[in-house]
Amino acid sequence: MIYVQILLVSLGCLFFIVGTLGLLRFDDAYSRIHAITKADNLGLGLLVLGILPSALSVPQGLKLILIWVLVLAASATASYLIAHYIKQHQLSKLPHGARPDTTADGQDAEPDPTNERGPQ
Amino acid sequence: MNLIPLLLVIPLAWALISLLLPRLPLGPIAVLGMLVQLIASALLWRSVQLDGAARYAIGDWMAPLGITLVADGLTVTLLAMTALIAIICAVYALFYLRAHPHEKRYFWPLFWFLLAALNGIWLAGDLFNLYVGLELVTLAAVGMVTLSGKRNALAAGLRYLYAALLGSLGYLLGVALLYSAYGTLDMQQLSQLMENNWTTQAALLLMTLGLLVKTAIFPLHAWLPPAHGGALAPVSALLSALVVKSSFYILARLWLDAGSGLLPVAGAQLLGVLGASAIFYGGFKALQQKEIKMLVAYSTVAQLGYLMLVFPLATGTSPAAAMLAWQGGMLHLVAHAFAKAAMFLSVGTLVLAVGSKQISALAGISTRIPLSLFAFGLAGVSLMGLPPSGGFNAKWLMLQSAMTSGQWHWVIVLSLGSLLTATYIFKVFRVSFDQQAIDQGKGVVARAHWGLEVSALLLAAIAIGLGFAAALPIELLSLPQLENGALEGVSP
Amino acid sequence: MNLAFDIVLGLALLLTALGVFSSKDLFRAVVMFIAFGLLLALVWVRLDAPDLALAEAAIGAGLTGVLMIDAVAHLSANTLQNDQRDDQYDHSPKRPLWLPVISCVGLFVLLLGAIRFRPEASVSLPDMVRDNIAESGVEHPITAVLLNFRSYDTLLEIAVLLVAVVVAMALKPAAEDRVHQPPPAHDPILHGLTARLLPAMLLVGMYVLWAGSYMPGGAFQGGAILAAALVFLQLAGFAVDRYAASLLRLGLALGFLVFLTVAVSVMIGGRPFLTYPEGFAGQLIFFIEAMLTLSIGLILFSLFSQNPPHSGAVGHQGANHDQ
Amino acid sequence: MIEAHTAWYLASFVLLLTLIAGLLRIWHGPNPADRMLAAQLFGTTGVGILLTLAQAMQMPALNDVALVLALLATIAMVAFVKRMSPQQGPTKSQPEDQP
Amino acid sequence: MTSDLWFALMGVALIALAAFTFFRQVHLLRRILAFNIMGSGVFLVMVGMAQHQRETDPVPQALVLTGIVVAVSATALALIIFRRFYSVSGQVELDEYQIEEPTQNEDHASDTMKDNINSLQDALQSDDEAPAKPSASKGDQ
Repeated sequence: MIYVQILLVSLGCLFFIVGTLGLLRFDDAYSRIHAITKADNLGLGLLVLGILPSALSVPQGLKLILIWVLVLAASATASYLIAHYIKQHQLSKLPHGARPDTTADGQDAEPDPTNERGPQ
Repeated sequence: MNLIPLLLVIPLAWALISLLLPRLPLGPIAVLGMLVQLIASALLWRSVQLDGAARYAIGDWMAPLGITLVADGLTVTLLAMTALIAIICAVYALFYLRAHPHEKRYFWPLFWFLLAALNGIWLAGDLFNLYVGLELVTLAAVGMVTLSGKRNALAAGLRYLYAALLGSLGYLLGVALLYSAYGTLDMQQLSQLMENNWTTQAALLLMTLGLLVKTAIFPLHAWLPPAHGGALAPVSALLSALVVKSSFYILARLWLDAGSGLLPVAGAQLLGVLGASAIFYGGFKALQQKEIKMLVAYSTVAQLGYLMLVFPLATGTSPAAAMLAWQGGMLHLVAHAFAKAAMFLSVGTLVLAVGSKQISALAGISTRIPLSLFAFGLAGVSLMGLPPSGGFNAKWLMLQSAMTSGQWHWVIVLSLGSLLTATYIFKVFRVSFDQQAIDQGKGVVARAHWGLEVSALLLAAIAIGLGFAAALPIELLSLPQLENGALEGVSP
Repeated sequence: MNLAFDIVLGLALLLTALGVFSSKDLFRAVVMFIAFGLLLALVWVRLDAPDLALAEAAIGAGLTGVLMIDAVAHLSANTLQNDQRDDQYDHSPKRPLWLPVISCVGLFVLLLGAIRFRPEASVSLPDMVRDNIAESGVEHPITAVLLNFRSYDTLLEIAVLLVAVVVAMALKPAAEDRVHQPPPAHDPILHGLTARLLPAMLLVGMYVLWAGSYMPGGAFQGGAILAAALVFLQLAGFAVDRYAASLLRLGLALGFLVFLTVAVSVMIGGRPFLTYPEGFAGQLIFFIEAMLTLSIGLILFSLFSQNPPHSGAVGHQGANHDQ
Repeated sequence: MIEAHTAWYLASFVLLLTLIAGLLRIWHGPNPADRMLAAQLFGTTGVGILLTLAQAMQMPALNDVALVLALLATIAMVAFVKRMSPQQGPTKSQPEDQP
Repeated sequence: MTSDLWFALMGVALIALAAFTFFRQVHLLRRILAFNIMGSGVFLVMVGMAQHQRETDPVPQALVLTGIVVAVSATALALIIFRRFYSVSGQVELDEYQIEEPTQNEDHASDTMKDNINSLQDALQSDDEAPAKPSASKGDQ
């Protein structure tokens, strides 16, 4: 059991590192959003799974799950908001030319929220 | 002995009333509340006079754990002074605020919170409790300065807030060091535990710096003139008479009561030099002012310098000289409070009547608004320290203390200071008794409301009255504070 | 291993503070300040003070960060309209160097000496707290100190909060309420999140309030979370401040009113000020804390909502007299 | 085998290092949006550190701190998006140190 | 070299840095940031020193909790007054470099006072007169 925990926690930390590396390395705002939202949420999920067995009691474990779900919902929406903000302010230099998705009145295709798993 | 918390509860209760029920006639209710406050402080004065100082443990928890309120001779005198000045300022504000409907809406809650904080500071015996009291005073005072919402009021309020917050942080840092060194926050316990080492000296130095900023002593005074000069008349009266004194009161408690042996003579002399430079700098700047309210504000900076002279006169000298200095200093604090409040109120009436803050605009008003100018004159007499007034008694005691302890340089400073005060007060009289302006009958002057003039006169009369009945407060001031007398072994 | 963690954490805290001070761009300084608040919460955890970590996270990283961002937004909104130069670069002159350097070095040396020569404390308050915790009515020592041993400090501190909001209301010209705020853009995703996050926030706020009596938590942290929930609603587009205006005054002063009435009514039974009757300390403290949470939530929220609108016409004399 | 709580400390130490790496993006971030992204990252990583510290220091109270931080992490981002943009028209992209 | 002492030293460093910035900067918002960080430094010193070589002490932690709430209300008030000042005057710093007293220019002062008189004494409706215009320009106050 300890080994599974160690594996999960180290994987979680790995994903956190990947997320931060993504944030630093990518030069375009959009790709940074992917790096943060995906990697970190996954990292946190693995971390929570790694911690669950050594949680003191069941309610504590449930609290950990609740924390993870809240972080998921919050960071998904945050990534949408920041993407919308960047789009609205043309802050990011579009790496490979303007994508033809912006229709005449500036209404772009509705970006599907990446992992919107918040409880519907 | 439930009187002590009553003095704290009344202002807080009235603050809630004036906040929650704005449609009520808040002015008269405030004056009523102040009457109750005045009676309570008079009763407390009587009980302390009869059976000595009292300690009151809040929440029934004893000293180091809980907070204790201390009501000794000095505290009771200051409580009575605060109640008296506040009731007259409330009466004055009642009439004055008719011309300022916007300010009236939020003046009274801030007035009551300021009063509650001041009473909290006079009564407090716990260092951190003093910090929260200081913050409450600062925020309420800044709120009152910025009430009008105009550019200059906001700038003055910001300057005041930044300086005061920095001062509070300095004070809090000192409290943090003292707690880490001695493990307790109660002043009486600390006075027995404190001995001379780097941490205590550093803590007391930081607290002194913080409190000097809040008392606007010479090098750190930049925030006071715009704040007190620009505010409404009753607000500047309250600020100059009471708020600036609260931080000085804590400084005096720290050095002369709790850490009575710790102030090095050189340090005391340095504080004296700061005081002297404040007297001269304030006096000269007051002389140069074009506006009457700025003149009075710089006069406050000058008069606060006198208070700082208590430290060199009281440390390292014979107990008799030290007691004289202590009595003189505290009497000056009280006399200046009444005189300065009277001066700011009378100036407020003059400015309202004449329509301009410029001193030159006051030309020839001696015949038109004699009552306010008379109040201004009486207050000036007390500030200058001419014989019948309370100011004279205070300066006389300090002079005696300086002579008995052989510190002649302070004698020179005291006398020159009084001379300087006289110059800038007579500057106003020279303008207002200008015979040529009187003949021309220049400038139509509006009749000011009788309430404004009478309240200014009442305060000035008390300032002069202190000269005659000085024995009453002095006898109480020298009451030995509980077991460890402020200045050991001094019989009243 | 944990010492290494502490050393790196301390250095990171210092680095962030340096970032705040040396950053030319104002917005960068504010974001660094938010990071500073978060690191400070971790420092409080390492100093074995979970209460302070909770308060720092709720008030420091949460509310103060939002207030700062709002202020920078206000500055950049007007600067960009006035002149096109980059708003956030700080072009204001600097003060002469002698005072900052003296105060910095002087404070550093003074405090180092104060730490170095600290005498051994002769009075131990933690033992006293432990001895008296039984009668205080709560198990958590910090809540006991805050609401029983030193409850007068807390009473004055609520007064400080109240004064801050009274001044905020005093500075708000009546004309500003009548001016119609532009309807916020309707954002489906944000509304979805608010609908789900709000109940969670209120629930956590009440949980933290309830937990205060036996583990870290309490009125202030609960109030801060309630305020954050209200700010969230306001930002998401629901004009909370307009609804709050009606019950604002009562809500603001409710906590203080209850605290004062309890403090005074106990005196009728002959007990000293602020002494809880023997058997009821626990329930009374919780009742006061619940009211305080509500009031602190409303106060901190109105400290956010009473600010001037960003598009306030800059430079003209605000029409403050509303007659 | 190293005992449990040093392992947890190791995990929290690694996460702290990633947090500090995030500071670089705040410092260099060409535009405000990148800085707010890093602040968002701080929120999540902060929750991670708090959870691991809760195990390392055997303090269940830290889970509440993590819960509160998880809730409040997004409020700064929402404030930034909602308050930073309404008045401005499309601003020119920040000229300064474009990598 | 316990962690309490280390964080107290960090507090000292923060206080010193914040003091430097507070006196160096003129921009009001930066000075609020410096004030906040100095406050945090003071709180670190208070808790760190009180718990250095001693057991965890709830009293300074309660004091710091009170301090944090007081600091947040002071900061919020400073921000509100600063933003009111900015929306009225368009300045981000106090006018240090002009004369110290507020620039009470002549007409501004007498206008406000005049409408006070009018509201107070509507009987004396003599609007045309103006109090003797002093020659002193506002510059050399």
